[in-house]
Amino acid sequence: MDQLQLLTGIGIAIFSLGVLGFLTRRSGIIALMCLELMLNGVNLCLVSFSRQHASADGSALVMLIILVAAAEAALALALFVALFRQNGSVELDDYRMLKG
Amino acid sequence: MDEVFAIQNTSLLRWIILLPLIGAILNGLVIRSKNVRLSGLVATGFSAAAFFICLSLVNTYGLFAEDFAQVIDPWFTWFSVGRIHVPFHLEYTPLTGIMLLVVTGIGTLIHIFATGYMSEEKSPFRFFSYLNLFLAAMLVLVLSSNLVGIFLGWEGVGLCSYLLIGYWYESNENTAAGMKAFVTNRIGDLGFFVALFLLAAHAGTFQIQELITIFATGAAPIEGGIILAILACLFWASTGKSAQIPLYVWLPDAMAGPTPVSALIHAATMVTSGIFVSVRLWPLFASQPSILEWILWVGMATAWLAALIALTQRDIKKVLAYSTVSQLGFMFVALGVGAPVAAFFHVVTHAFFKALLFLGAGSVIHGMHHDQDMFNMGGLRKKMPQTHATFLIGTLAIIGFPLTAGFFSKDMILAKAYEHGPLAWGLLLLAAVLTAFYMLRAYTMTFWGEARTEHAKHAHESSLWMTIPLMLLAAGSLIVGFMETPPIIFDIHALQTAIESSWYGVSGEIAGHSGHHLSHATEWVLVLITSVASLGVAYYSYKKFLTVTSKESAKGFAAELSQNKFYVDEGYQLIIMKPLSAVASASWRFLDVVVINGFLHIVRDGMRIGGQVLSFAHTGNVQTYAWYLAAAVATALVFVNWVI
Amino acid sequence: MNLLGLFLIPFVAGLLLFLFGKQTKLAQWANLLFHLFWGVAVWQCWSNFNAEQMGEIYWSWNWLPMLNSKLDLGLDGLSMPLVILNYVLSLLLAFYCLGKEKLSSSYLALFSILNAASIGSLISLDAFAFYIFWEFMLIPMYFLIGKWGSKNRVYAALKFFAFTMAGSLLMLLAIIALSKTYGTLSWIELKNAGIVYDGLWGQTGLIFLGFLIAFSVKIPIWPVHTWLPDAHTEAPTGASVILAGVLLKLGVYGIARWCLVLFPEASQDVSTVMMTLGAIGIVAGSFAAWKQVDIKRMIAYSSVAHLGFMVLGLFALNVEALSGAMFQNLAHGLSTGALFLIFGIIYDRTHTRKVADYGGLASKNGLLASAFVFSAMASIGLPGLPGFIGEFLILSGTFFTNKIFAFVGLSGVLLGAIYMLGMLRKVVFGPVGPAVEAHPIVLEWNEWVAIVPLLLLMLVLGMGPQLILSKSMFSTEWIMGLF
Amino acid sequence: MIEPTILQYILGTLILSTAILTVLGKNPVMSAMSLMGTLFLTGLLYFTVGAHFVGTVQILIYAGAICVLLIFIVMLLDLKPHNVRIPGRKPVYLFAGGISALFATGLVISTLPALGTNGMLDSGVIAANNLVEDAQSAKAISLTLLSKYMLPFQVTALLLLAAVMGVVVIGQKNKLTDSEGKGS
Repeated sequence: MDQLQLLTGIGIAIFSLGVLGFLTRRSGIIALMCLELMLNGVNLCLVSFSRQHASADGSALVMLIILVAAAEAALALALFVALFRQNGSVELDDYRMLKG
Repeated sequence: MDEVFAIQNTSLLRWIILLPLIGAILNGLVIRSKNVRLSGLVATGFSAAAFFICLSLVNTYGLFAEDFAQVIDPWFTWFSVGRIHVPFHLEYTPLTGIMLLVVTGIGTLIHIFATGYMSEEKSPFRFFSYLNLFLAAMLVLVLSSNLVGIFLGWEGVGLCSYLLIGYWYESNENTAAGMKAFVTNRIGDLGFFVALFLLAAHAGTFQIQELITIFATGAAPIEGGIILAILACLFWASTGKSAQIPLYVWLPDAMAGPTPVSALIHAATMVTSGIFVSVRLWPLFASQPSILEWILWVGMATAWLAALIALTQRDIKKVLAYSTVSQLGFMFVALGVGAPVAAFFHVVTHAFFKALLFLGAGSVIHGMHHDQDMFNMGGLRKKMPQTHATFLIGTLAIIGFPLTAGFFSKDMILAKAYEHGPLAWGLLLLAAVLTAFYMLRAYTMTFWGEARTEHAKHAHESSLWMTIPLMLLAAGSLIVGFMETPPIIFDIHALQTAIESSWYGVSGEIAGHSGHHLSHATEWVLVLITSVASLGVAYYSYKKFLTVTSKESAKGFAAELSQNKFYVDEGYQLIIMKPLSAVASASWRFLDVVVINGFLHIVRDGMRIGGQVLSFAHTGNVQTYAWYLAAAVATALVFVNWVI
Repeated sequence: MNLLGLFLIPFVAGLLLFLFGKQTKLAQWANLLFHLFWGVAVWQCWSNFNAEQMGEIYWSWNWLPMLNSKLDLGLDGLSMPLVILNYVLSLLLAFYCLGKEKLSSSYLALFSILNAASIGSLISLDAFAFYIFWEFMLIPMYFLIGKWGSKNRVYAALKFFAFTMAGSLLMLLAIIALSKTYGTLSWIELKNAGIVYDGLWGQTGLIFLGFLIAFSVKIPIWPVHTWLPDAHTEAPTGASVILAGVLLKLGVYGIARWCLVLFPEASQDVSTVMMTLGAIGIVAGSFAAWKQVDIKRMIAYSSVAHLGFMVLGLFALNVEALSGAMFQNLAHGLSTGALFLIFGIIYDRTHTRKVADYGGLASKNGLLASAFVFSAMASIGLPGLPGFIGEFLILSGTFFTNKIFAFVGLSGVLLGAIYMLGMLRKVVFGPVGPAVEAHPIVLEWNEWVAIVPLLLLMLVLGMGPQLILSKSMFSTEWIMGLF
Repeated sequence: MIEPTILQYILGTLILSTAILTVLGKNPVMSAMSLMGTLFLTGLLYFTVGAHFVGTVQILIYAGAICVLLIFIVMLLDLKPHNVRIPGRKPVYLFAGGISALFATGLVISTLPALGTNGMLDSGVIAANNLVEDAQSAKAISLTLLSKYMLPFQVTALLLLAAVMGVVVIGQKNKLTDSEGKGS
């Protein structure tokens, strides 16, 4: 087994765990955490790919992903706070506002 | 072939057309005067101006010239694409010269008459505008040097006829008659269209001069069948415009229009255009004798059928209308027996006496406060002396009273028919005798006997506006016959010279026709038989109808059949119009509404239902969508890893 | 020749007109002013027009290199007459709009944008640019029908949109395939690319069918014509006029430019089928027109019949028929445009389209009745008016190719007289009907200004068709040179 | 072929454990803490493969800022722990497990074999470690970011700005609705 294979494997595992969590957990906050997990898994893979190809592209993408993740977390948390204040719950099942 | 004739160019010809056109525009769009005298004078003025130009043309280029120079007015190119080249050129030949004089001359007289006749109209300018427009269209038909131009005039006169028949448009009957005229003519015009297509495809030209000099002489090889087809199509078109079986049905209905219109369009000029065009193209017809046989028998049948119907009609205009159809049949018989000169001669004389008769009838109707039923008339000869005298002249001319115009032309046709064969002659003679019967019936019932109604008692003579044209036409009916007389009387052949010099030097002899001439003795016998038979029947008819007092109508099966016009209209309705209408209805309701739109609506409803079904998946919960996403990605993964 | 201005002026004018908001009156006059500017551009193109070329590009912008598409603009004998027709109709409608409170600034703006799109698709010589403009026409038209139409407008607008969109998508596929295969979308380059024809169901054949179906829906060819009666009937007057006068013509134009030129062999293969459909369209359209009780619907069905003639002309594949089809485009645009306009003006006053409500128009307004009769006569192809030239050329061209179709087409000439005169009899003549009785039918000056030039143009084109034929002759001969 | 070190194995195990805890933990605080652990340990893992800059950023921003924010919000909302297993949702879990297992196997099969064996590290042409280290350096990453990825970088900046504004607006609105709620 190679180093990079280990890294990528861990990344994939984290990503899959994140998927599992996002699909099953009902708490919005935890779903958000699972999302972060998925992003992290992808980051891990990107870093190892970047190493594999000896190029900075993957790492640069990781930077961008971290930035986006930060923005997303800030927004999502603000939304949850707002939702919680209005309805007293952050359970995903309580919200069906996406229905047209 | 061009070298045979010196070609002269002139731009005078276009003014013959433009003047009435300007008159029409002035009256219809600019002046729009409700004053009948003003409108009438404007229209008459332009028509008369055209007449005088025609006179000066005839004066310049000659009418009965032996060596005739071709006179062309190269106006402009109408359209020219690929194999189709249509110049809008006008052409003067002696034949057109005569027709021009007839059209503009009689046209002008009728304009004058109409100025008196239409005196109680609300919008006379419309009437006179249409009349002038008609003249312009008719003159295009007469003057055009090619068949497409003739078709322009051909349909143009059809339009004006439509407008004028439906002139009193408030009544549904009139507009229906107008529409019937237009549509029936269109059926005929389809033949004209096909003839033009055939010409474009096989001859490559529409110029009459080229057609005659190339195809009638056989200078260019072309399948005989093609020419025959072209001529058959043209004849089909003529049966529409010149009211022959089977398309004659529109003409009697066309009497719904004002009487001057009936006189001008439906008796003197437009309806003869079929014969006019045939005479212009005569060398082509002469090269295809088989078509002539058809023309002969169609004309004969029409002459008979119309005469039989005319026997029992009550409406004075209807009698005249059927008599027109019958006379047109005579002209076609003349063409059929190979006598274009006789046919055209009858066109000219008929134009005079039929216009006279119609205008006389118009004068009577005017005096009778627009009652047209002859059973309501009677004894008008004292109330309307000028009208009576002129109507009598017209009647005598149409029945062929010796030395009147109709005598010469009808006699010529009969003589030619006799040359062709005794059967044609005998049948035609009987038709001529029928003419004498129904014309005298109309004349006697109108002018003799006792006045049968209040209107008839208080009828009055018409104004000079109307009687002067009557007198001029009566004079014409007496003298125009002398331009072509049989060898036994005067032996004048001016018309023959004129017509034969209009064929660009090509002879009008029928292919394979042995031109034997009648001896003088035979001619004398024929003339005597015709005259005696006609006059005898005329006298019998006069006696018979002198005593008609009550409103007795026709009795017996034959008479009813005649009075109901042999149910031809009803038959056409039943056999053609009703089924066609039903097919149209079915085609629209079934094809468009049921099949196509039905299919579309099924598709639409299917989509709508599908959408409703699928919308259950649309829960609004974020996690549900995450599930769809995950499932989709998983599918893609499976596909990438294990399927490909 | 400033071709860019030709479609930029109406486009910018459209955007500006939106800004007028509730200032309807001002917007209407401004619209007229814009037409003046636009007229200068059109006049410039007309006077500098070179009829002796085909596919020359006057202005080009490499706007989408990754799609192999350039915004090539050109003007030749195929597009020139239609550009003029589009301008004339639009100008006259601008006059017609004056003083009509309902036709607000957004109506005018959409109209102007519609003009920009139709002109754009006429002058673009690049498949993708053509497609963009072609599709762009749908949007303003959809709103024009959907917002300003009459009772059943939403159904009609949707039907119109769905039909045309479905057809156009096939064209988009065809364009993508062209771009993939030949690496260019420029009309003239495609023409010179030597497109190899491998049967109707081969790749080229399918590309051809994509184009053909899109245009057939627009024309519309029987049996995909049923959107037309609905759209025409429900559309407001101006939209009906432009729909009949310009949009339908683009289908014919499209077939001539894209199908006949790029795929001559394929066109030959489908010619019999298309001529059959055209002939069926003539007869079925005439039959349907005969049986309508709604005047606008009847005029719409008469359009179906007339466009059947044009399909015959396109696929008879000879110079006479093609010239006739292109000329009939113009003739039909003028005559049907005039019919819609005149009836629209009457409808503005009476608010009913039922034939039964009418009658005796001639007693109320003789001049208007004359104009109506005149337009109807032009529509049924009376010689001396342009319809005759078009029909005559088309049918004689068809006659050269196939006599049967010419005979079927002739029946359309006859049926045309039956349904048109039947309508005239019930609407213009006869006793005065209730709708005509109840409303004064007196026209404003601007409405006359809208009608009269149309009639004059018909007269001019009827007697002087060489005016247009000479402009398009080179193009039609050039196209037929490919066969 | 570079065999993983023991440290890497240990870190990997820890990361997976904390991730499992994040996903399956009953208490949100617990989950948040585990997530923080995962991210932190991932950062450490970056160091072991020489991606120093990425590791630093990971620990500072991800493990530091974001996770603190998360924990803060969890505390603020005072979320109650709740049962992970809900009766009647067993099929959902089974499916979810299946899908994530599928993800894992699918991705592993499609990516792992290509890694390490025939990559550039083995090619011998490039002096291995130096170049790799260089590519992971802050300098190289910044150069790439500011040249090749200039546009995405700028767009991300815009995105951040938008996010900041969005958060402000959401917070404000909240205040407004709250005050209205109190007023009524």
